[in-house]
Amino acid sequence: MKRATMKADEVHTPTATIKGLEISIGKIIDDEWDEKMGPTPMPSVTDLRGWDFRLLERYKPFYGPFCDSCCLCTYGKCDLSDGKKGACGLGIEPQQGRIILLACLIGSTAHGAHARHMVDHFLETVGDMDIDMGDNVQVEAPVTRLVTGIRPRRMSDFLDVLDYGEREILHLLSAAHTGQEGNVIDFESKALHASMIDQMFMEVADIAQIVRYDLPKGDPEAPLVEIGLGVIDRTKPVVMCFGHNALSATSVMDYTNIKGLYDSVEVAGVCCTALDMTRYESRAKIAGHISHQIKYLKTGVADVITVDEQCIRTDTLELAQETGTVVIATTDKICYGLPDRTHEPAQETIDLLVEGKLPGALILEPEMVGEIAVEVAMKLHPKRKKKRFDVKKAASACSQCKQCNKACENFIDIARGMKEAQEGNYSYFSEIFMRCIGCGRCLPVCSKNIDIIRVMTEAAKEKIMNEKYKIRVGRGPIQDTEIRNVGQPIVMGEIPGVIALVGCPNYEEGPEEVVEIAKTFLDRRYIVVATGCAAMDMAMWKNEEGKGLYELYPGRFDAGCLANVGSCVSNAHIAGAAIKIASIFAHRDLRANYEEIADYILNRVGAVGIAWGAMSQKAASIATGVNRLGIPVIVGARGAKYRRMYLGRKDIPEDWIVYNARDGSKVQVGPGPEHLIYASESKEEAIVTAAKLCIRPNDTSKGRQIKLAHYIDLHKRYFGEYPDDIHLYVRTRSDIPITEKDTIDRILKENNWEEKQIPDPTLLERLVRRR
Amino acid sequence: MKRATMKADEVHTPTATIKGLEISIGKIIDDEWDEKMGPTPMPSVTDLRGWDFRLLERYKPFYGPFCDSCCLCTYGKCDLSDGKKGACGLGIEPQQGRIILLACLIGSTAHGAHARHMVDHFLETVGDMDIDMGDNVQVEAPVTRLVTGIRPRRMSDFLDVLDYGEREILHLLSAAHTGQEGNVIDFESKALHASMIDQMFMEVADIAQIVRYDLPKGDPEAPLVEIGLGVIDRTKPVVMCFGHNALSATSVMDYTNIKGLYDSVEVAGVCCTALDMTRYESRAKIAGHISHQIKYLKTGVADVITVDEQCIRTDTLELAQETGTVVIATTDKICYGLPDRTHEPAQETIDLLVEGKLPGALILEPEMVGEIAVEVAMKLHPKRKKKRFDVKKAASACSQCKQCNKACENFIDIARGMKEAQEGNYSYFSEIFMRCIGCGRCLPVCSKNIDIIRVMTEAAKEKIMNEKYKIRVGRGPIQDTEIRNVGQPIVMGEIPGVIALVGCPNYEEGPEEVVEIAKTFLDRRYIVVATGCAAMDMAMWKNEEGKGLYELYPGRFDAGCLANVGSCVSNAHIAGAAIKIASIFAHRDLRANYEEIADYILNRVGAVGIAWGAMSQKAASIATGVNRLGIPVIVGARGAKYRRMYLGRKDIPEDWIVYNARDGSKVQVGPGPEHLIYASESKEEAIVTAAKLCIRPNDTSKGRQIKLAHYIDLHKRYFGEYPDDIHLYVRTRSDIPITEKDTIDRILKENNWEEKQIPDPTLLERLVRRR
Amino acid sequence: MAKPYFPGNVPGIKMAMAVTPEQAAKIIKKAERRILVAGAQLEEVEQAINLADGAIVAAPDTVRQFKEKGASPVVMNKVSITNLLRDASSWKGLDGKGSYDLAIYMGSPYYFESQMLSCLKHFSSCKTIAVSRFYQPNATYSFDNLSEKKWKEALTDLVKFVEE
Amino acid sequence: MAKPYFPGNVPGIKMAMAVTPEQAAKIIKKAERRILVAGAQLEEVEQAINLADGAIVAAPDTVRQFKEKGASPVVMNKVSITNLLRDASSWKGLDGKGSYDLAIYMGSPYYFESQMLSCLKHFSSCKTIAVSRFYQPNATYSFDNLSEKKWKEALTDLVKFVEE
Ligand code: SF4
Ligand code: SF4
Ligand code: SF4
Ligand code: SF4
Ligand code: SF4
Ligand code: SF4
Ligand code: SF4
Ligand code: SF4
Repeated sequence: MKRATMKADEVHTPTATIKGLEISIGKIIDDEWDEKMGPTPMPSVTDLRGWDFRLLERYKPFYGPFCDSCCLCTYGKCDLSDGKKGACGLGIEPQQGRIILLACLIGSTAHGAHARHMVDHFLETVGDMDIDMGDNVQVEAPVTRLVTGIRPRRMSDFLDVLDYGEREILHLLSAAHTGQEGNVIDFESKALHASMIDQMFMEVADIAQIVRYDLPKGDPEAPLVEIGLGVIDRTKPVVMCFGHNALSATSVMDYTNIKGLYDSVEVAGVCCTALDMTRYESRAKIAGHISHQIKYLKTGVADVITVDEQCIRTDTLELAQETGTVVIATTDKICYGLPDRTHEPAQETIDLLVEGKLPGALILEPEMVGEIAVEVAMKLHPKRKKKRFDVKKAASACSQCKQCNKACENFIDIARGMKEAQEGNYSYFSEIFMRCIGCGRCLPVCSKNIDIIRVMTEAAKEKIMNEKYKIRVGRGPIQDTEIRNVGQPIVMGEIPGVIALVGCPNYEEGPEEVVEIAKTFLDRRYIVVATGCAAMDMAMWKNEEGKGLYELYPGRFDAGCLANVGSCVSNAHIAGAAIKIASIFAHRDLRANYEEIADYILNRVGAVGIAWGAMSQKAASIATGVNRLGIPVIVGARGAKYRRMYLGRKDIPEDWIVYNARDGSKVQVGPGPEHLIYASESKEEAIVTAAKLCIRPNDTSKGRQIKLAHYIDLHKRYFGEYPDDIHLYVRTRSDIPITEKDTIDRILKENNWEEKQIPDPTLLERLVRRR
Repeated sequence: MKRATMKADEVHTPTATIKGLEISIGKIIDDEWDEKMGPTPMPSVTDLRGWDFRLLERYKPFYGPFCDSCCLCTYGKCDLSDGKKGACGLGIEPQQGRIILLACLIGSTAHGAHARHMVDHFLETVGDMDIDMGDNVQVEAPVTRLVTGIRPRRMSDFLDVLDYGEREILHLLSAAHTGQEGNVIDFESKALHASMIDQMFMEVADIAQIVRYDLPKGDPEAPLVEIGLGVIDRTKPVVMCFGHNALSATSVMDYTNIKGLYDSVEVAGVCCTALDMTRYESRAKIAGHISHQIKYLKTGVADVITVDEQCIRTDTLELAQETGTVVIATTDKICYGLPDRTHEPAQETIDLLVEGKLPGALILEPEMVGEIAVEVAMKLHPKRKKKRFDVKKAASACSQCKQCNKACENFIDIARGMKEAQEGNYSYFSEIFMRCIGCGRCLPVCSKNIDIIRVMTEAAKEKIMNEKYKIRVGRGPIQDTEIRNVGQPIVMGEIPGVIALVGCPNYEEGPEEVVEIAKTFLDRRYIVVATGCAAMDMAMWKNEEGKGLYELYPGRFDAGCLANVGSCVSNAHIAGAAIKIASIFAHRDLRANYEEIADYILNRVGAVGIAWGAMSQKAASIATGVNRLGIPVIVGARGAKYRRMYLGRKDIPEDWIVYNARDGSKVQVGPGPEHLIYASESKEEAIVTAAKLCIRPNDTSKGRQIKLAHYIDLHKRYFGEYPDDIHLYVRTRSDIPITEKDTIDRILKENNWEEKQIPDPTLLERLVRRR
Repeated sequence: MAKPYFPGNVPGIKMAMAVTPEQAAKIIKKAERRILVAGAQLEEVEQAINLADGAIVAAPDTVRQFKEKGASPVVMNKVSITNLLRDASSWKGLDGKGSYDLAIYMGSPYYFESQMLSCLKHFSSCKTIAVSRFYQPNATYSFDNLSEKKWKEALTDLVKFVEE
Repeated sequence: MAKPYFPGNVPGIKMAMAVTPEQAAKIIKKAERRILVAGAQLEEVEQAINLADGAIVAAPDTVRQFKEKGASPVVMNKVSITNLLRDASSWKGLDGKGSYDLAIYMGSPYYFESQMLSCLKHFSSCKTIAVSRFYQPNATYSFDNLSEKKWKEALTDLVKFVEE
């Protein structure tokens, strides 16, 4: 409330020396929204602390530090091992909280800066626009409404939202200074706050681009487009756009389109920029995600690469120079030391780049990028000498020292591949190709200085050529009507759960695990949603008839459907869907009512996120953001390197007590969901656990039966056994899946099971209706 | 410019459900300021990149990494040793730039959050106020004017300034995400930007509190107040305020004052909160800085400690509990897991604290803190049992294992002290007491679990009791009139330099080195200014007549004077003074004209910062901020742990070429200033180098003579020799100090010296008046 | 001194003591109550059973194999058991009879196990010994990095010494 | 293995080889062009002179002592000389005759010297040897942590071996 009242005295105005400026005060957004303001509009760092403490009392942070030291100030390095404290008094546990806070802040600001860049740019270049997400999406910005209490109707309404977010970031980052917060739970509460802000930032970013570029507005039948390492026709000039902010990529597509060049120039994207490009223009191609950047760079496929922001190899310029690819940097996030040519004539820049007088340029005006990128590609393409790369010869230098193997965290047997390649046998390299995450760590350790990635990629060339799949274009938000249809079955448990496959590709086994996870749940009629790199990897499979998941399963938000929501920032729509279930289906007040909605989701909405290869700080804040909202997340084994999980203790019954909102009594509801975020050692464990994490205290008996049936069935299928915690999830006999009745009866008896009440569950005492 | 135009379409309004709200659009800040808008109002991350690149071409970053790894994402830990790159492509050098960026951002946000907290709070509680810094300060916010182009007239004008700063922080922090910036100089440019924003944040914070609390407005005769470890009368109830944001401390002082309790309650501060307290109320006492926190905590001197923010031992609550001191946390930065009692009745909270039912409380409403803190102290004081601590007995447990000695980075021979203490001899502990930085690292390693700090402090008690000195209250900004008086002699070089002693106390030798540095320059009629911990330590000395520096030297901004500007945020006034020299004395356009002013300062204003014990991220951003403005900084040996310096190469003549603004010719001007930031191994080196760093290309011959004379004299005094680079600083024969003529003639001959031109120096080609 | 298998994985200050099978056996036998924690990738089920002193926690993925060989492990993923072990002071063990003073870790992805061991290193009184193929710096004791063949032998030796 | 004197000061991956005076002497004698870099706290001026092969850089604080003992060092603070050495490929040395392949560091505050050595470790081809009392992990080679007495002896031995 503090924030809201504050704004009353404040009118922002231009610093009015700008020539010819007309000060036209557009509209005063008075309150057309009839929903009453909830308790926490634009919550401060401490406003939701109570909720966080309640969550973290149950889901205690678990830390596996990466480092025994702290190196953040010149009192350090401090030795934090064996319980020692740093010179500022900080112990290793709060230090982990501090590291997590920093990670979540970095993640949050990545999306926030993206959102800010877009909104500012759109307002500047096209002026204000109505936020119209189509007839099927009336609740157009659920996260923003929930967090800020603002219902954005115009693009400019986002300015207040962003200002608020930026203010919170300021406060939060300052808490990481030496000699600030000292309590680990308070650090985590701040991380949760940073990550909630991230959800809001993502929503603003995605809505802004949807509105500006008329991207699909929750279209379940968004078109299918090409994806894969084989989609690029190398005989044509190639422009590739790397990154996560499609502003400059749209200019590449516009130029290509306007000049009628789509037949003669290949325009492809890598990472989320690629996903967003296809939302704009289905002739754009998705060439893959972060794992493949180095492979494209090493083989020099692109004539021009544009880089915008986030998750782009930081040595892109250096690698591009190896093959004469030109690099155009397009935002302040990535400048690579390149000369700023924004204010120079485009033609001059084009000439300098084509003539090789500059290896690249910084062009900060997105609208300029298209012409320069496409023209340079067309002029450069015929000039670039494509030296044939002799794989066998390169491989023949290998001395089988196996230094490379030791560097590879994916345990790829590079030495074996080299040996086979020496004999012209490329099957191993082809086979493991998709398992290579492109980290490049094998390169510097090679005792023979072999360009391993190049060898591997050229060896796998034939396979790569065939790597062509279909992905459904990111649809954007979930429609209100879809929510109305599935709200009841989700909350009652009849749709067993919503599985969101999101995040980066930092895993050992390549796309196949993600595909299997998705398919398992699709076939069991869970709702599956996807974003980002996960949405891409999920496409990288075909059945015998040559059909992929996106072709086999409809794009709706419904049981047995696979909805590609879009890029990283589209993740907000997944949180948004959960919020809309509470709001549209259950008619809970949405506006500035964070705690109640999160409580609702935690206790009722069986949604689970799986970020199987989560790598980035963004993934950390995305996961932590949905955690605050009551949605559990599973990360892969490598996710343990985030250093923190939120773990429940199913062996402590008191940890699972809720209020019964009907009468205020305290009821033990069993460990559902068991954890808020945890790293799973194996794909099998992740699948089984995801099914379990869909269990929520509010499940009807019918719903619980279904959920338990899946859980038990999956457990048996993967592990050949019944799980050992069934008794914890059976509240009354009617919860027991009929097909398993006898066994479960036995299990219940063995465990001295007693019947429990099914309450109207809440963690918030104030929601109790009467005592 | 982009930012400025943007604002035109943007009108912020309340989310208008607030009851009874009157929308009164106060004033549209149209342009009453007749100075024309400069080229870079509210510069974006890239707008000043050209300037940064120019600076860093000459002053190349030098890195001494603290760690061979990067641990910032789950691709890691990455091994960056031996030139290897991380999985994202980042090498160790840009990684250092990234770490520096993070440090500067953390520092900058600490001040930004402080400023935002104050401005929001003041607007909310007292409404808008005129920014009136008194008749002698017409250019009231030079940094803000310079950076944003805004001339703030009312407190609410700061809202735009803060919004801008927060936006930049957002963009900058996002650049630290995995796969963003890849170039080390671009990372540094971003760090410089973050740190420029910090200067602005500090200025806002300090002006806000000056205006709100009517603190001294540039008063050279601000009162002298008590400082020292002996100032507290332990027989009375004691409230100590730790931190850097005096909001809640003012409420403690107000309550004490209103209730007429100043005779019966001790109100003292530690760190910058203490400095700011005395600016508000000269009956408040300064108990010392961060080094002494643990000593106060261990001996339980305070009945109540309030903590606000920054540089406060993070284990304060834990340590306070050892002695039954109550802790009141007062901001979102530091919550210590304490229950939020902001919305509970004060009396109830007081009772709970006095009865020991709570070890502390979180009170987020500053106005509530005074009553609770003072009442609890008064009630608790008689109840607290002061167990006599038997020093001899405690020390007698010591086995002389010397583990403690190995932990002490200040090489204090604790074991020796223990041995002597066993015999009742406390002289060693008393002697080294001020050298102990209170890091507490000796504590956990003691094989006999001796409470070393307690022993040391109790042993030094007698000495401590006498530690009472005088410090001049922080005066705030430099007056325009003072600038008018000293502008010419500074720019011409006749006042040999401005030495700013700032920052933290992370040094080996205690206050005496800072005292010596200050005194050396004062006696040579440099202008000496001070802030923060350095301003405090400078007070901790007396001459034979019992007079300290603040008593011996006047508080003006003038030759041979010592101006205590104030707390950390008051540092902005030092940068502000340099800016005002360019603006008021030299009539350079100030408004949004960053590059030109920085160029002016770099080439003309012989100011040098010395942060002898710089420890914090704030110190990093403060130093980096003045670096962008062309002011060099010297840190102590421990400052090498910041990992980065900006070093000039005096052996490369081409690095020292400037444009002559008169005709556009390029002139070699010699290495002045030689470095932008560097760590000095010894106090002697620092003194001599500071004198040298005052040399600027624009010095008149008379000025150069004076500066050289000091440099040579100090070099001889400390090192017994002539410096070996005199010939580089003699441009024409008239630069030669007359007293040294013969020797220098010889030196010049030996070095084949040739006469050089004295240009009107600038690094900015566009400032060349004609060709 | 032993180096982490992935060179980046240096925790800094406190690193496991690298032990031979003989030394490892002594450490294991000296423990008052030990627990064997087997991960999802475990193949050496028999050796695991032989190293254990009854208390075995197996990842669900491998339970079948344990049972086939006559053991009856508690089924739990490694995160959960590590979470219990970090609470060494209050958790009463699989049998409710008290805490463990040594946990034998094996059978998980290297980097994953490293984080689990780091948790216990910092937050538990329970010591750990890692007997997988690669040196785990975050354990209290660990085998050094070994070739596949050498490691198999080491494991066999270890079992032999423990059973002696 | 040697441990940094301040336990926090573990750089992680690449740590100096701890050497005895004899080994140190071999390394020093094997160098093609060595430079001795003496810090502001140096007391062992004579040994420093004897370790050097002509090329001495002394912090201004100690130049007098060097001259008194007949040496003529170049006067430079440690930051500046380190800054030149990191540019090993292009800086032509004190005498303009070429770069150095070994720098002997001594006589500075521990943490300060550590950062200087770290710079060269990462950014220079010039190897470093630290012969102060405490183990410097960021050097290429370093004495181990020694007592005052042992260190004095080590330094004497080192000079002897170098002169042999
Ligand atoms: S922030 Fe604290 S723990 Fe970290 S280096 Fe500084 S004093 Fe040590
Ligand atoms: S680039 Fe691929 S093969 Fe090389 S280390 Fe990384 S994952 Fe392994
Ligand atoms: S490191 Fe190089 S030479 Fe050694 S096995 Fe690998 S590819 Fe072959
Ligand atoms: S999913 Fe992860 S790796 Fe992929 S683009 Fe998003 S943050 Fe980057
Ligand atoms: S926290 Fe990271 S950067 Fe710091 S010392 Fe540890 S591994 Fe190195
Ligand atoms: S940010 Fe880059 S260098 Fe750092 S851990 Fe991640 S991949 Fe490695
Ligand atoms: S607290 Fe004082 S004596 Fe103890 S280690 Fe720190 S500086 Fe040394
Ligand atoms: S560590 Fe403790 S016992 Fe050992 S010398 Fe120091 S004070 Fe004495």
